[in-house]
Amino acid sequence: MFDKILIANRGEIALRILRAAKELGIATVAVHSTADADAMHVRLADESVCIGPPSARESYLNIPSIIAACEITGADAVHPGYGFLSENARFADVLAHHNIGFIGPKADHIRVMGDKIEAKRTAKRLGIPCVPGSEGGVEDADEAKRVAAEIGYPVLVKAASGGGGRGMKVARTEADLEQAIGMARSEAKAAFGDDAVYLEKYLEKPRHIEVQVLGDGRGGAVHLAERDCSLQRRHQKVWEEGGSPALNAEMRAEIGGICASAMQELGYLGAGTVEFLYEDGRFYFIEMNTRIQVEHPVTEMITGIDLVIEQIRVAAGSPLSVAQEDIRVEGHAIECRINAEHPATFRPSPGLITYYHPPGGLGVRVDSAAFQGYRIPPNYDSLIGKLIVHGRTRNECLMRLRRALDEFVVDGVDTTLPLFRTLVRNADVQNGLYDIHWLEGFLAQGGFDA
Amino acid sequence: MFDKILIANRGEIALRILRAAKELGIATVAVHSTADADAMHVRLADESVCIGPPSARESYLNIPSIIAACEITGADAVHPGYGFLSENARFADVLAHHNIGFIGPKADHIRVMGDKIEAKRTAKRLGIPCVPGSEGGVEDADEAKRVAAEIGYPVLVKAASGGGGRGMKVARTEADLEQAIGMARSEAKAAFGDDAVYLEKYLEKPRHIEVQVLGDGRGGAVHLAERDCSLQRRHQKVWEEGGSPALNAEMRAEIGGICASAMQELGYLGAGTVEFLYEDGRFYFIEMNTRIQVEHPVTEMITGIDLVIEQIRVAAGSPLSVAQEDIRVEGHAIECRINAEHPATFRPSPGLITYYHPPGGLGVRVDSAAFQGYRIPPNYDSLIGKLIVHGRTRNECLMRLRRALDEFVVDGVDTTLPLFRTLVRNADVQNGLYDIHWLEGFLAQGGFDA
Amino acid sequence: MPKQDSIDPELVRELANLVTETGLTEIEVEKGDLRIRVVRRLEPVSLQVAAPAPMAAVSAPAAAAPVAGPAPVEKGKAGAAHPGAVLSPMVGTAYRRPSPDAKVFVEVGSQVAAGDKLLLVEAMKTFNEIVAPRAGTVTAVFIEDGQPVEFGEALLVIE
Amino acid sequence: MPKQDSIDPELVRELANLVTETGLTEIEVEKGDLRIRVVRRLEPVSLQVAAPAPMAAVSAPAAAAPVAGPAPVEKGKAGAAHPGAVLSPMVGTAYRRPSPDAKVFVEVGSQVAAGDKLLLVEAMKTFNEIVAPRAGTVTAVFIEDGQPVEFGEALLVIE
Repeated sequence: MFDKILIANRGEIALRILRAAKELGIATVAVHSTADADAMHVRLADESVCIGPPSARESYLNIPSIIAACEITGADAVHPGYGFLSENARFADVLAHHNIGFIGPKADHIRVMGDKIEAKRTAKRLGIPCVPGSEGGVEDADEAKRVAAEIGYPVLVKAASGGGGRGMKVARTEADLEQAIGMARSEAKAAFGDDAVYLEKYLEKPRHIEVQVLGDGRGGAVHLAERDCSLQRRHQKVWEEGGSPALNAEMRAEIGGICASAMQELGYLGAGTVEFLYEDGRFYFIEMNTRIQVEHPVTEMITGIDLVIEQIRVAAGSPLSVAQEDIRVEGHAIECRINAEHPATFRPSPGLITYYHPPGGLGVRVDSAAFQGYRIPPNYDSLIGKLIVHGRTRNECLMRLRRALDEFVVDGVDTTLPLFRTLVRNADVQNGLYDIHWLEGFLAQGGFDA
Repeated sequence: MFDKILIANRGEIALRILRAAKELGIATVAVHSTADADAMHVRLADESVCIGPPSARESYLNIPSIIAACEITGADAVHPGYGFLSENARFADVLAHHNIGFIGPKADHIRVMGDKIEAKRTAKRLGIPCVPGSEGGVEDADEAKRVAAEIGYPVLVKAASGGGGRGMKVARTEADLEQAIGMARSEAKAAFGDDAVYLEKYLEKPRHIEVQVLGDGRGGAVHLAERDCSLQRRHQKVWEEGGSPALNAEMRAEIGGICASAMQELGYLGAGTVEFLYEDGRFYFIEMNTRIQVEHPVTEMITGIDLVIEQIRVAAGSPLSVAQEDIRVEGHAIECRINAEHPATFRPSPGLITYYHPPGGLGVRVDSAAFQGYRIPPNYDSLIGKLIVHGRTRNECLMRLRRALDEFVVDGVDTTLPLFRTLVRNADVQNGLYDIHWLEGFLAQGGFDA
Repeated sequence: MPKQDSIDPELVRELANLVTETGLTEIEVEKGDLRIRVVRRLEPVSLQVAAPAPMAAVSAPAAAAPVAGPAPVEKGKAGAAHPGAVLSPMVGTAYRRPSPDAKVFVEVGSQVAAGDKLLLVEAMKTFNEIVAPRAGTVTAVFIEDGQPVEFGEALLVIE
Repeated sequence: MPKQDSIDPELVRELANLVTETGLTEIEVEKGDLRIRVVRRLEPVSLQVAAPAPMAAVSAPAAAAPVAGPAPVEKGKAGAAHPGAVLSPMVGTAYRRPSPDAKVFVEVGSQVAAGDKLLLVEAMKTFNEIVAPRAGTVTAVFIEDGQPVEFGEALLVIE
């Protein structure tokens, strides 16, 4: 096992990693920018090293500084958290070169999953369901019709060289198809100088469902059920829960089993998340995140398994502490991301927290690096904490979440707490009837007025 | 179900009850003395009523005031918490007379269990193991020897009219017995004018183990395993855990089953605790508490069952939400009672909390009515909160407790936190090797020096 | 249309908004013979921030609370601060008349002698007489007939 | 359309930004008959309460921390407060001599010209020269040979 872990991150995840290390009896080194000198994880760490100015590029993303901090403290492993260097394969290589452990996957797997095309190819090879499409470009309307009939309408015509939504058209019926191809081609030609297009199944109201996996790097791997992260705003997850209100135990076991087998075949090491769009009972691979995720506590609450401790264990060469048959989903959990943002305009609200009182009691967990007197720096993202609530049933969980949200006090800065107090009382949310567009629609219709 | 519950208590248990009511969608009324006008549960309750001056006798123990508060608020049930009126059978009667629900057992069962002799007689009748003894007085040395041989040495010779330790002698062997009886008789004669003595099995190093039960009042009852509360100081529990380090699953099921059957036979209603001394694999009934207990969260953490919600359900005539076969002990939990007391002298330390920051993260629960800026009144007990930690194993739980204790900050008043930081690092505590005398011995030997 | 010697509340409001927006604590403007200074002191010490603002209101059922509104304690306390206030010795329902069709015991302006009945507080079907602790004139009555009162709540003032 | 007695909010905002940028607490400007004063008091106290006293020390393994003791940041900051302090531009190990048996680059009393070598900071096996930003006399040296330094830590003082 490692003797001393350097935490190459900040905020709540740095504190989360510190807690896991302490529970394993491993010493901790906090590295921080000058803006984070007073942060909670810096206060609680056994040692701390200032590695640069507020700019993340010159501190949390500065590989030489982090390596130097390892050298002067004698840390024998680095946990990168999420964001920053967590999915930087070169960082993993540099650490390996310096004989410092990387608490994350093998560098090759980071590379594969970091490349959208390569990731999809790998997923397919491993038997993970992907969005069906034309594979390559479609030459003419006849070929397009044949492919579209195969994958089923609606279909999306996409520019091969495309991006940013340009050269993208939806065809809902065969009658629409020819025109859609024509328009996509012209747009693509104009935008990218290349009129090649291909077809993909179009999902109208998908949910975002992701499967948590853990691998030991030697062919052992398990899944820990799914999280439903459909409540998003501008592709940022806002509310995550597990299990998904859309799945039953059989579906959970099936998609979980597929992901676990894929990870076994891959020889995946550490924690990872296989992300899917889900519609009409079918899963479509989007991407795989090769790191711990913000919403990992949802899974911890329903399985009782500490994912960060498992990450550290397997990175040190120990086996996973659980086999698939030991993993049981108990009850339901919901996470709310508490951001220092105006709850209606989402304008960031850095500044001094003048009063802070988190909720307590049965089934309530708060993962936050905030405290009274903490000044949220304007330099980083606005996540100041996560409220995670567990109940024996989804309904118990929702009622508990409601009372916990009502107890939570953060004064001095705007937070998204009022938005969650509205969401937990919304009938669609209560019934689990939402897709990835629901929250933006709700907000656009003035569903929340702060 | 009830529409509005009046919480006839204060401090952390009042907040605990409020949380349960909110999660059931039931409105809450906080009653409080003038000293508690700023308390957390008063702030969070839907309504509050000041019922008297700081003196508990004139407020929290004042039955007419509490009834009047029910009348003016329209509360249809009262939860008494623990202490105060919780085991006052007359209070239960008065509430019944006013057609107000009492969230607690039937008045008769409170009465029976409130009378030591009656309680023991009832326990025996219900098949609960009691301390073996001579039943009545022993006439002469021969009878004493016969009885002692039956129950096994050491035996305790006790004055029939005794109390306060007078007229009490231990006989470790038959050779000691005659002299012990003689001395006990003389002391008893001198102290109480009655030289009648009886014999009881003497326990040298017992543990305090208690079984949590729940009954529906109609013959349905379950047990929720045990808690080990052996770490005590002056008969005050300090550290409670479940399951007991001394029991295995079989022993747990056996003593639990005995208690559940007894409660079924009794037709017990609500939450209760059957308390035992435990030595050399045998249980000896001490008493039964007919209320929720301070340490109930230990049981909630290992079973996932909200005991206060169950209390409310059955008091309203609903069935228990769980059957015995649904109740599974998962992992291990420990509770530390955080008192506003000097950790070495135990001198109470009321006053202003100038900084308060509870720990968070996986498996950590804080039940506390404290907050920054709260002034602990000098009028009541010194319990300001409970830290309850859960882990998959006792070792994981201990490591987690250690890091949680290190995160907990309460400034402005003395607390017992430093004592717990020492206890969690003590080898005997880590090994579970303690009895009801351990903590006092540890303190007497200067094991903790604040 | 500001008169020569009037002040413009809008201007003060604008400065107040600017104080908030800019996070300043003070703005002073002088132009000609006009001088305006707006100040907002920050909480001097964190301790007074001590009162968390629980969000119970959000979840509170709409049912009107029979006790006196959102801040019964404050109300009672405020009245209680008056040196001549007569406080309720118990929680219960206060009545100003001996029976529904009788006259009130006292009203504002009544002269009372020590021991005169002022009102009744009913608790557990028992009517408790509240009598004047001293002679004087009733200068304020805080409660209405049949109103619930808390312990220590100010009922009326005798001066 | 500013009225006679209106004020320009933009001007106030600009002054507020200047207060922030310059770290001042008060700016007063006067021009003709216009006078504007903006003030921002810092939070007077709450920050001092702000520091929870984590008990990490209790659990910290006895292993001596290779970085400089219990409060490296404070130390660096304290030294950094000196106007002539030369700060470490990176985290690493500081060396006062080019090789183990060589003389130190500078010591207290040394006269240096701008560009003179002061020390080396090694990170990832690379030695980075720290040179004098200006001419002067070395009046203090805060670090020892081979000592780990943080970003922004004061290395020495040139006056």
